[in-house]
Amino acid sequence: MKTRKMVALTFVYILSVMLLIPQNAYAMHIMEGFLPMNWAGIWFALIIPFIFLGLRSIQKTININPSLKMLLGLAGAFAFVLSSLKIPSVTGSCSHPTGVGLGAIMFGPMTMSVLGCIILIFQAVLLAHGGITTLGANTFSMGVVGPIVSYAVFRIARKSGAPLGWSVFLAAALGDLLTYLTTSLQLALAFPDPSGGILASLIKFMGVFAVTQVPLAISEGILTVVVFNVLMNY
Amino acid sequence: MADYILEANNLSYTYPDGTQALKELCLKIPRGQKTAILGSNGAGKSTLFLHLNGILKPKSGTVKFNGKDVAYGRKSLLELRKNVGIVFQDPDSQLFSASVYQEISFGPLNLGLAEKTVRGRVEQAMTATGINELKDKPTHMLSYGQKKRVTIADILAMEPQVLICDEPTAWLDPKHAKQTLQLFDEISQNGTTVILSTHDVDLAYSWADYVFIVSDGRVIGEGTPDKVFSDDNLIRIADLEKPWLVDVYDLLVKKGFLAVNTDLPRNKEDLYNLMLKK
Amino acid sequence: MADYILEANNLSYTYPDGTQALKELCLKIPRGQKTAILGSNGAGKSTLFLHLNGILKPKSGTVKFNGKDVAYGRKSLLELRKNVGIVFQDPDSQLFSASVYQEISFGPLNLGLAEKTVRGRVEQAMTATGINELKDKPTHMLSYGQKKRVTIADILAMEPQVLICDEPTAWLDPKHAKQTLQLFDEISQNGTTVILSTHDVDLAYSWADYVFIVSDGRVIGEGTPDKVFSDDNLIRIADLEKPWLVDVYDLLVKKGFLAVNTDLPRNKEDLYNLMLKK
Amino acid sequence: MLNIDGFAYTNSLRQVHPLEKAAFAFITMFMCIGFSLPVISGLVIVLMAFAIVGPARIPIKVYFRLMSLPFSFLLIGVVTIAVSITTKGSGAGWLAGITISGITVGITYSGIIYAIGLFLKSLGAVSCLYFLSLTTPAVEMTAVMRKLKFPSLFIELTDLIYRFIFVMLATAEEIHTSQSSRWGYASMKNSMKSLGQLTAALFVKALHRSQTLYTALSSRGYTGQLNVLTPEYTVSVNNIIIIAVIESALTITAILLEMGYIG
Repeated sequence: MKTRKMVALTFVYILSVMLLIPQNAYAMHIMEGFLPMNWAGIWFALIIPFIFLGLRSIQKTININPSLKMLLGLAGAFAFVLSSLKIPSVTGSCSHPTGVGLGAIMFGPMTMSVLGCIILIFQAVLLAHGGITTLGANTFSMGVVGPIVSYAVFRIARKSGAPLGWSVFLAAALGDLLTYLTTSLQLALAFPDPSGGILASLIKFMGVFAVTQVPLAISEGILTVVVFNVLMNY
Repeated sequence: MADYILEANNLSYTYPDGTQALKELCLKIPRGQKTAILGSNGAGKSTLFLHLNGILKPKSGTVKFNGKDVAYGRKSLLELRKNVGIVFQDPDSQLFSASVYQEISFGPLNLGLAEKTVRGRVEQAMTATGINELKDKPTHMLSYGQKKRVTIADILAMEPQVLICDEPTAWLDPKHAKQTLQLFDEISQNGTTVILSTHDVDLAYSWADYVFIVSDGRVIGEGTPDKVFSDDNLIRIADLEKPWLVDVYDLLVKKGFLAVNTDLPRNKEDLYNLMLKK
Repeated sequence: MADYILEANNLSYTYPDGTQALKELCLKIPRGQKTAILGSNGAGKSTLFLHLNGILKPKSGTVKFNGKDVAYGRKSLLELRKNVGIVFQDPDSQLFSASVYQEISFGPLNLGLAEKTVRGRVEQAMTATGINELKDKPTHMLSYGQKKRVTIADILAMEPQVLICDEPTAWLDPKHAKQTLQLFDEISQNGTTVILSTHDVDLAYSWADYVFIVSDGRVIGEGTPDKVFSDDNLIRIADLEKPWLVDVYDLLVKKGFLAVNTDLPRNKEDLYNLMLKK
Repeated sequence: MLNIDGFAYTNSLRQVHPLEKAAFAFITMFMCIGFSLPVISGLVIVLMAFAIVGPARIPIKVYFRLMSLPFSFLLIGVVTIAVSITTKGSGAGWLAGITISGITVGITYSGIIYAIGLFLKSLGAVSCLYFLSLTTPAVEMTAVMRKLKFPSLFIELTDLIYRFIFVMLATAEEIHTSQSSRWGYASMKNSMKSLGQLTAALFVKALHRSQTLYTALSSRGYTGQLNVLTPEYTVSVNNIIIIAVIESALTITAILLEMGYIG
């Protein structure tokens, strides 16, 4: 077990030194054309109900309060801009989608699925980050799973009496981690290891992403707490 | 030999989108003087300033501070930024802290000064800019003029040798504009070199010791205000206007109400006195 | 009897944070004229404007449009907003679309006009403001002055009876400020009542037919520019300055270079001619 | 940072109907992914490179830099897929592998072939995306979405977000500049604090901006719908014929490949 870990770690270490340090987090979203047609379609089908519910709940609020549209527009732009900032992390600076956790806590997970989807479109089109055929898969991980986890963790942590700071940290960090777990799972499902199957593939992808994403999730958690604290003082 | 605190030699800079903002720009800022940099919108003033404290690195050419070439290593950049402070144009996009006190302490704290020293500097900067009573106010609740003062205090608290101010009086009403200029006079009297950019010719004419005219990424004229603003051609090329004091003076001389060769009046009182003498 | 297009009677307004922005303010805007509203930062100019097209509802007092009290129902508000258009100070918070064409089409579409009419109006507004060549550019690539023009076209496309412009020349350099004022002259000649707010006394003096001085939420003076700006006391209370033309004129009269009782010069040429006549 | 956006407005295919450009990009992309044939992927890469550098006149240097952007994800992904893990030990078809305590990590011949195919396919799809995003401004893409009857709320939000990305980005840059010139990123600890303040300030400014925007739009009659008109484009029969010819050629090549007549 120990040696297996070591082999995996060495493998991952060499890869990360080679590829990850000098660049930013393109490892985050699944790239254009990477998923086979059928999987691209399945993930699209899976996000449609969430987008639909999200749009319906937004429309309901807008009917009562038309200014929400501007607020969501600005919030979406805010989240996009954050994702393009470099955040300091143990493995160097990485650009990263903060704001998903923050948004989920503030606007609720359904709204975030709509905003997440739009932000991902712009990341694909303006930054070549992610893609259109993989939009379904990426929206599912970043716009559906991430926000739901963040929102649920925040609620549970607050209910169980955790201090606000820790609740925010856990919500942001876990939402982040689950996003990457989902991405790994999506890749593993599409590309099962020819001999080891889906499970082996999942372990491979999780191993690769862990190097960058665990420290990033922690950094992002801390950053979200810092932001929350500053916001509380406003 | 004159003593220059900042020099730009053949500075060229092109933004990633292809806009060529500076084209072999040369200028030398005299130490301890009040310098105004004049030019229309988009002439390259702000880009120049970002070079003077090392935020932007020139594509070609050099910046000298205190006679030495600026190196773009981490340490020397920090040293430069400690000594050359910039107050940016739009206070709204510059203030980022929750309270005025926190905002002003940001710079000195980052310098790694002891808390006591920081407190002292913040107090001093607030007194100098006359914003003591705003100490605990959230920055986004301030009026435009107050925000402007906070951004100046931000930089003063770092005690730079050079204070650069981008369009300090835009959007300020006459009263607050006057107060701001008085503040710069005081800062200058305390030995700091003050540089400001503006397209308000009247302001530059009355306030500055030395003026640079920037147009299309180049310095196209420089000198003492009376010299620069007597050059009709220069002013026209730079898309500026003549200061009204100069205009009126010219008119009076033309009409024979004033003798030629008198020193140009620098402010309303000067003009008044000139006319009384006649 | 004079014909007033907009009237404010004893308008009072207090912001939720407790700032009392308007204090029983009264004013009557003459139809078809170029009106300037002068006051220092925070005098209440912007708050007044938001009342004039019904965005804010006064705590007490009334607004009249074309002699009729404004009702605050949905339909009458839309009617008011169709006729009274505001160009806000910061173009970045008025422009909501990246496409200039889409942006300008928004207002007329809200009026329920047919697509063809809207397209015609968009073209017309772009021509009037001289931004035809910006049609294919995104708003985020425009300069400040260009954005300002787009925001004016936004409102022109709605063909309002009154065009209100908040600080139209702030941050513009002399050349662009002059162009903007010329644009307002043209709009005014087409029969639209143009109102603008400013703290630039020279601009107001040369441009306006009628001037209101606002200070601390009240109108403290009004009249034709020459009358208003001859009142030293008024100008001082409002924290403004005298236009330099008036200043110079006073000086010349005092020195006996000009006869008293001549009409005040409204621009440089006027002054020059007056002096030639003498 | 957003130079793709800049080219979208200045490229030589700017005036072509956005629907034509979108159709060309997406049909080609679907062929590339759908057929999943390395030869087709290669053809698509060459075709799009030609279209981007040729008719659209994007500088070739820019094209190569953009194509290198997704390489890191692609390499990580592809290498991860090429590497196999098994408990059965290495056998036939394995090129290399290490076995430690019963678990074999290594590379198989079929894995490499598969990885190369995936690499080309993805790069082909990315080329198509680049063609679209380098020639078609986002506002025109949403105009196409309007034509295709996407939910209007979705489109309105997309347009708003696009517009304010640039406003917020400028603000973020200004705050960042102001912070760095005051030693805000002089150390790791400073950086975290500064970035937190930047984020919070940006958020507060976003809230404030949304209010002023609402005020400004209300004064122009906004009551819940952001209706706008888009400029009209003329459909070019020539372009449609060109697209049809290219796509048919690709399809025929693919079918011939699949049936084994060529390749």
